[in-house]
Amino acid sequence: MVFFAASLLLIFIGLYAALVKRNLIKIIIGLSIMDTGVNMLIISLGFVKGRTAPIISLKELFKKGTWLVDVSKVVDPLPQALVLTAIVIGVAVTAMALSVVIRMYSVKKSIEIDDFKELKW
Amino acid sequence: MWYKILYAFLVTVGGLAYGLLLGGISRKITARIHGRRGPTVFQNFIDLIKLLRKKTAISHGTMFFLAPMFRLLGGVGVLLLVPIVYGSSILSNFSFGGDLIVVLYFMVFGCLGMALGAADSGHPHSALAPTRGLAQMAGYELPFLISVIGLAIAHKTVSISGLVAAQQGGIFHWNLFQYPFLSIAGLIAMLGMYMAYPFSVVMAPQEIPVGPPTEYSSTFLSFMFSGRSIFGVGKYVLFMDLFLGGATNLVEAFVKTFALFLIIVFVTNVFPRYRTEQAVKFFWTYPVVIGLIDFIRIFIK
Amino acid sequence: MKEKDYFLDDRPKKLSYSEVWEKFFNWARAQSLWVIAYGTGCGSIEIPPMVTSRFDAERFGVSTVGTPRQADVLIISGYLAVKTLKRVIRVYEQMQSPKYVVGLGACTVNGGMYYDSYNTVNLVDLYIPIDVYVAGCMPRPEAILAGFAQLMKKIKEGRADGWKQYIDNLDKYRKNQEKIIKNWKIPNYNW
Amino acid sequence: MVNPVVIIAITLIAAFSIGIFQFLGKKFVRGVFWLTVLFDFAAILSIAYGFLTKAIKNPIMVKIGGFPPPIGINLYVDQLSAYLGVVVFFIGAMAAYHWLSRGINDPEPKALVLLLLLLLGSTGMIFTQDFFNLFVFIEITSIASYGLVASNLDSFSLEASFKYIVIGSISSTFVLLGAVLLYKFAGSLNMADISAHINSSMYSGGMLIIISIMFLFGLLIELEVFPMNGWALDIYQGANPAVVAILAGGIVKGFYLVFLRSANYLKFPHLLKIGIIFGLSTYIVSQFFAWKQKDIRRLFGYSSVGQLGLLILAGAFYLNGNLHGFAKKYMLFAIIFFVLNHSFSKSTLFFLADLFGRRRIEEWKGVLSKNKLFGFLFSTSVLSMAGAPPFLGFWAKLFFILAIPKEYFYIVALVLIGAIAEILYYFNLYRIISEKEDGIFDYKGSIVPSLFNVFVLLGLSAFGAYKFFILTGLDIQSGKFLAFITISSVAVFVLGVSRLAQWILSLGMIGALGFHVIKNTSLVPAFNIQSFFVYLVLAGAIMFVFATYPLSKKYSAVFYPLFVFTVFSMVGISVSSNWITLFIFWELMSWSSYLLINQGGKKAAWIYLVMSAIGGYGMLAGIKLLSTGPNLIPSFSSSSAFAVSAWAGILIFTAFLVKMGTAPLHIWARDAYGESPDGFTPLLSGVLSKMGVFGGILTIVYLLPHLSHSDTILYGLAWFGALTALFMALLAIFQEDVKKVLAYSSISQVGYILIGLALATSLGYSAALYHTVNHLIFKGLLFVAAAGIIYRTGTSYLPEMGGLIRRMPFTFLAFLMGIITLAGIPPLSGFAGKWLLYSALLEKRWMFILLIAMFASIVAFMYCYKLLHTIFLGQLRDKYRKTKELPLPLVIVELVLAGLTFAVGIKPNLILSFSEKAIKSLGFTSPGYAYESAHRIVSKFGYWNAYFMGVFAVGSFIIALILFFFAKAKIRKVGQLDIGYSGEVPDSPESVHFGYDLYAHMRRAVRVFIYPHVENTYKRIYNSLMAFVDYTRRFYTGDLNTYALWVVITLSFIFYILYKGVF
Repeated sequence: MVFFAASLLLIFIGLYAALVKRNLIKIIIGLSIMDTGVNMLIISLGFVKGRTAPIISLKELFKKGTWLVDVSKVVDPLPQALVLTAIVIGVAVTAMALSVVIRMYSVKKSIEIDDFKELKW
Repeated sequence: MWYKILYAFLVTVGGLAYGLLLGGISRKITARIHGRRGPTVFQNFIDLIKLLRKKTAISHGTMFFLAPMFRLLGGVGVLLLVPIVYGSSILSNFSFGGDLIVVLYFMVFGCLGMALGAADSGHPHSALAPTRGLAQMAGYELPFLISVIGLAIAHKTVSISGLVAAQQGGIFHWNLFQYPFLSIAGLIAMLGMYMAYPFSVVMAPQEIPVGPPTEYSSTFLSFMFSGRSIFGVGKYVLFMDLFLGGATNLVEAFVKTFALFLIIVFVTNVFPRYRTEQAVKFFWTYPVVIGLIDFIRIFIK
Repeated sequence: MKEKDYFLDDRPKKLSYSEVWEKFFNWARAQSLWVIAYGTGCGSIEIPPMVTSRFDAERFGVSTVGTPRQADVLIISGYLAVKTLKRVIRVYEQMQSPKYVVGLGACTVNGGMYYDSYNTVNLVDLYIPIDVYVAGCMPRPEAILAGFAQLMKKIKEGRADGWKQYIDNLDKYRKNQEKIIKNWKIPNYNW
Repeated sequence: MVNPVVIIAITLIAAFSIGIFQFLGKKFVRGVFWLTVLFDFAAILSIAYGFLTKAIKNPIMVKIGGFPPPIGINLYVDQLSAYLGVVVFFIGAMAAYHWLSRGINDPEPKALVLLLLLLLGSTGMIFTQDFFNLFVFIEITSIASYGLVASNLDSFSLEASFKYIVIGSISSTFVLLGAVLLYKFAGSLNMADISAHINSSMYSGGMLIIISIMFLFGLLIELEVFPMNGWALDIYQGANPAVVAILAGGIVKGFYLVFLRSANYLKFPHLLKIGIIFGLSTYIVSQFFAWKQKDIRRLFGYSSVGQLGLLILAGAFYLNGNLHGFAKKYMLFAIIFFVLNHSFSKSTLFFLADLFGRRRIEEWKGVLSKNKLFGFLFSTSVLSMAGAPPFLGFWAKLFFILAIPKEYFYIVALVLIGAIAEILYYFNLYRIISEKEDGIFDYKGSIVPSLFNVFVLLGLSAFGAYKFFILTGLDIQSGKFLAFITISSVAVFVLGVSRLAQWILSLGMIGALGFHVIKNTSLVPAFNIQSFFVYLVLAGAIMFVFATYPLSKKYSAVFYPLFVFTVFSMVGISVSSNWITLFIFWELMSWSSYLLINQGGKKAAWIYLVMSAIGGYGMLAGIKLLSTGPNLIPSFSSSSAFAVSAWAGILIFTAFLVKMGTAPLHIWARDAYGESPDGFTPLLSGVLSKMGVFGGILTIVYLLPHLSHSDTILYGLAWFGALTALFMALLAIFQEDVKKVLAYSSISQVGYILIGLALATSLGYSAALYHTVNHLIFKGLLFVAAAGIIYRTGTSYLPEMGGLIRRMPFTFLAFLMGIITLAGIPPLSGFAGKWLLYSALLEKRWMFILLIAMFASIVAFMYCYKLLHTIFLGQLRDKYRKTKELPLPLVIVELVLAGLTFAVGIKPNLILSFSEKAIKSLGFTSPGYAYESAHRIVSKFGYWNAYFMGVFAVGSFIIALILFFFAKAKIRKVGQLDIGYSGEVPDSPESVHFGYDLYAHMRRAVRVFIYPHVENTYKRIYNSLMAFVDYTRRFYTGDLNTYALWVVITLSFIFYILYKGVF
């Protein structure tokens, strides 16, 4: 529940940044925070208290002598797989956004939203 | 059929003579009102003869040439399409040809002809006069139509003979007394229709020489002159049939048309002249309101 | 159509002199004289009294019209300037035959008090044929009426033939007119 | 068939190989790119072809890695997604070709990589069966589009891109949230699997609602719905049009499919409400905001957004609108056609916008006339976008309107209002573009992609028409006739190498159809009201087309094809057997005549079009009201089966009133008549306005008796007719343009016809039908003569003319007879119509209407005289001294028509015998009048003998002429300036010509009546709407924060609707 609330909080912080901040970089940071919030939410969804990560370690193999993991001992692995993808995508978006901002800066020498309101009405 | 044509010819000639005579009488009365002796009552005959026998004439073009004929034709047509004496097969003329609506539209025929001829003369003044005439026509036709439609609906016919038949049986069956307001509207419209003062701006001898026929002379003018006279008689007969109960014999017809004629003469001689738009506004207000009283009465009935 | 044919450029045809019913028609013509309301000089002030209530010319069939096309009588009402002569010629020629001219006042006879003016036509008869002169300066309406009576008499007798003279001797009249009218190339005939 | 996953794999590999091996040079890069695109296209086409030929019966399910559906990720390709894939790749390929031909200013390989990724992403998005996978593909698509949008690297595109990134991220965040919450909730990510486990009762719990809110919200952002679409409009305006073409034409459609899919699988609650609220508001708002748009790309953007709104609406109805049977099928086809239409036409428009390069609309002035091919492509796309028949957009809209249940009539109304708004701005643009301007027109790049697009669009339009006629089960005759119309006008265009050839072809075609109609009784079984109008149209058309040849030199090559098109669609109207067919041909007529008028006055044509659209869509709405229950296509006679509200009748009648030019819907008429090509105006006045009469008769006979208040409606119509007759006559007398006088006269005369119709008695119909034919004769005559006079004198300004009787005696004679007929003076044919009408009015005791009608005809004398005087009489000007009589074809037509008026005037039977039959086919036993003797016609009130009147007039005319010839010897014909002008010699004809403002005195009397109240009211409404729109469109501030704010507000709104479940 804490994770849930925290991630929601992060998402709203991110939204708040997009709503209020006038600086392009700050908006991007807001988006990243939102991403992080979502990622955290995904992880928390798969988390079950008292269980271990669904990772096959060599130590375990040697100890138990088998590849198979006790399913009842690990958390849901799928969200973790999903979050990896989501993180990658988030990075890609951030990279894209930042590169756009760099170009914008080179065009107008500014990264304030007020200077980018030509397209309207 | 052929005797009809013969009688039609006689009626035309008679109508012309009567029209010219009425014109002369009108001039005489006007003169007397002015305190003059005035011309003889036959002055118009003399004028007509003189015009017919002028030795030269000019023409401006085809329409100019044809217009007097249209004018004459329109006058004769109107006279022949209205029954003069009720019940007489001879003096009902060609009224089998059409009803009141036909007559109303045929009345425009001559005016249109004259207007076109006038316009063809190339004289700016004679082109101006028809525009005034048509505007004034739009003025007086409204009260006139009110009374015509009112009568038609009231008597359930647009046949002129039918309208006359509906008025038989004593003086109080006349529309003049049955529908006094319609009749007043119609008679005011009649003043406009005769272009008598105060609605004489069309001819306006003072500002625009003599109205449409400015360029007309000699024979042409005599045609127009006689056309106008016949047309006038035709209209008197029409109004007589509409409002004064028609006529059962020729004498009655003469008396009644002469009475209508006197109305016009006496109004004409005591009024100055309206401008076109004043005339139009006048026609669209007083006679219309008066006529609508009876019109609505008939509408509700 | 020609480039410019604003005006008919013909001479009028000579008119026949006699008709079978001529006498009767002459009577009608005499009884119905339509005067063009065109004043050339100061004499025109005498015409309104003549046609209105006091003297009532209409009782003789004399009435006024506004257009030369319908008029029978042209009144030269007093002195005639050269400038006015042009108009008079045009108006006169536009009138339809038979047509008559009444000269009013001394000026039409011999120039009257303007006889030595540089610009007054002294003898109008040289330029258009005058049927009746009414002398005086100015003639009173009674005199004008008398003149009209004279004109009627002439017409009835068939002697008022100025219009015939004019057409027959148009060349003569033109020559006279051209002598004094400088700035107008007078057309063959003003139709 | 290719495994769909191969498409994705190959594209991915190609994209990476381009990225890595770009040092191998431009040729390699382009080669790889084109090979990939072509391979993908071919592959997906083969799948689609399989579906089309039914070789593949079931949807394709691809298991990846061999895992069965609920566990593994898999692709799912059904018919729709395959077709959409074809569209996406086609548009993608076209856009790429276009872009490459224009030159990419960004490093080319990067752009191509992004393009491939974009196509890959959207294909995946369409094909995937897994919610998380969906998110991934959405993100791939989005990131590729971020890059592509920015690819111009100027401030516009970068700004658009950044806005897109921020809003897009929010959107995908919510999609992701939805996906993972769904996983938590359902324990699965497979769409089909989840769908199988969900039923609507589960929504009573909170979780599923939140999930659907997430999905809905995320997808609605991508679908550019109203309060959250500022970024999209900025992209349309700012980004490279090639990119925009793909986005608008392909990618957004992918999102739309995803939206439909998720809605279907997740069974979104209250989808219909959401669809109506967002779809409708998006549609309406964007159509109106586009009005004030000065930037052509943003204008197209608004249009795209509007179309998406319509799609969302349609989708919501399809999934959740309780449609059954045919309605569901119609809606599906509406969606398909909307998608196809928008993809092909909008991408073409963006290509063309890019080719020409100018942004501001004013700079587009005259483009159409400068480059014919460009103009053709542009016109076709615009027409299809605006829903003009027979293009695809029309069929889509028709299917859509037919499919919507009648309870949602307000949606029909609002959508149609939006459609009118759309026509308003699209054709305002078209007006500017079709303005005549000389000069050379240059564009950079290749026009081939647009050409391809338009060809596909035309093919699809044919397909759409075919599908429409097959599906709706309309009589197949009409469908065939539609094809015939199209083919014949195209034939006139293609075969007509010169104007002469076109003229002969058009004459031949109209003649052939006429011959066919007369010979072949299957088209028109017994002589009835329909055949009456078929003959009317064909007879009028053949005369007027005959008269056009001398005028045609200055007309463009589309004049005759459009002429033929208009004529044939009018024939189509006349033979149509149900309301929908009538509507289709009606629209065909309106649009083709619009294009014809647009050859002349552009502004006039625009007003005409807007008024026509109001009428036409009003008719459609009325038809919709008629079509209750299972009966989606109301036929004429079936409308009696149920009681309908009076509005149906009124709405349907609006269309006819517009065409008749009845006040207060007349505002188009003056300028449209006045400024349309002179050769077309006779048809417009003589025949086209009569289609309104035809429709009016149908409505009054078949529909009105079943409506409530039908008597009131009829009496109201009569008043409208009477007031139109009067006030248009009053307005006519103050016009100074020959065609405008005739225009007002024309609608005034049609006002009489309307009175006749409104009487709804047999005598009234007699009057109306007689006057219909008669008006064709004399107004055709007058307009033909006017056309010839304008052709000879070069002006239509009345004060410039005068004295032409000396140069054009035959025309004068014909014109005079036309005018006498118009004025209704016996003995010519005009009087009969007046007499019949007045008798009918007397019979019905409609005294006031009779009074106004008669009075209007008196007023008409004024302009009759004005026309005759100012054109023919008075002084002939110097410049017309060498003018000749009109060209022979015009004179022939004139004299034939003049002869007709005379013949009909003496023997009205020539028309009445036809109208009697037509009236009997309407169910009346008698025409309302009787023949007392051979020539004497008697009504209840009066009588009239046309033959006698004719003989009387002619006879006395001859007598008078004979009399006159005795006096001829002494008459001299004098010159034109030989006038008694106070002894003065006039110096020029102009100085003594009275031609300007003939009725100045009358104006002083009627000033208050002729003040353009109605026109000003329209103007005021239009201007205040414009001002309102101009103010409210500031809603799109251009500020990213505001956009984000609206996104959040909408989120709360959706949350509110879905969570409360009530609205």
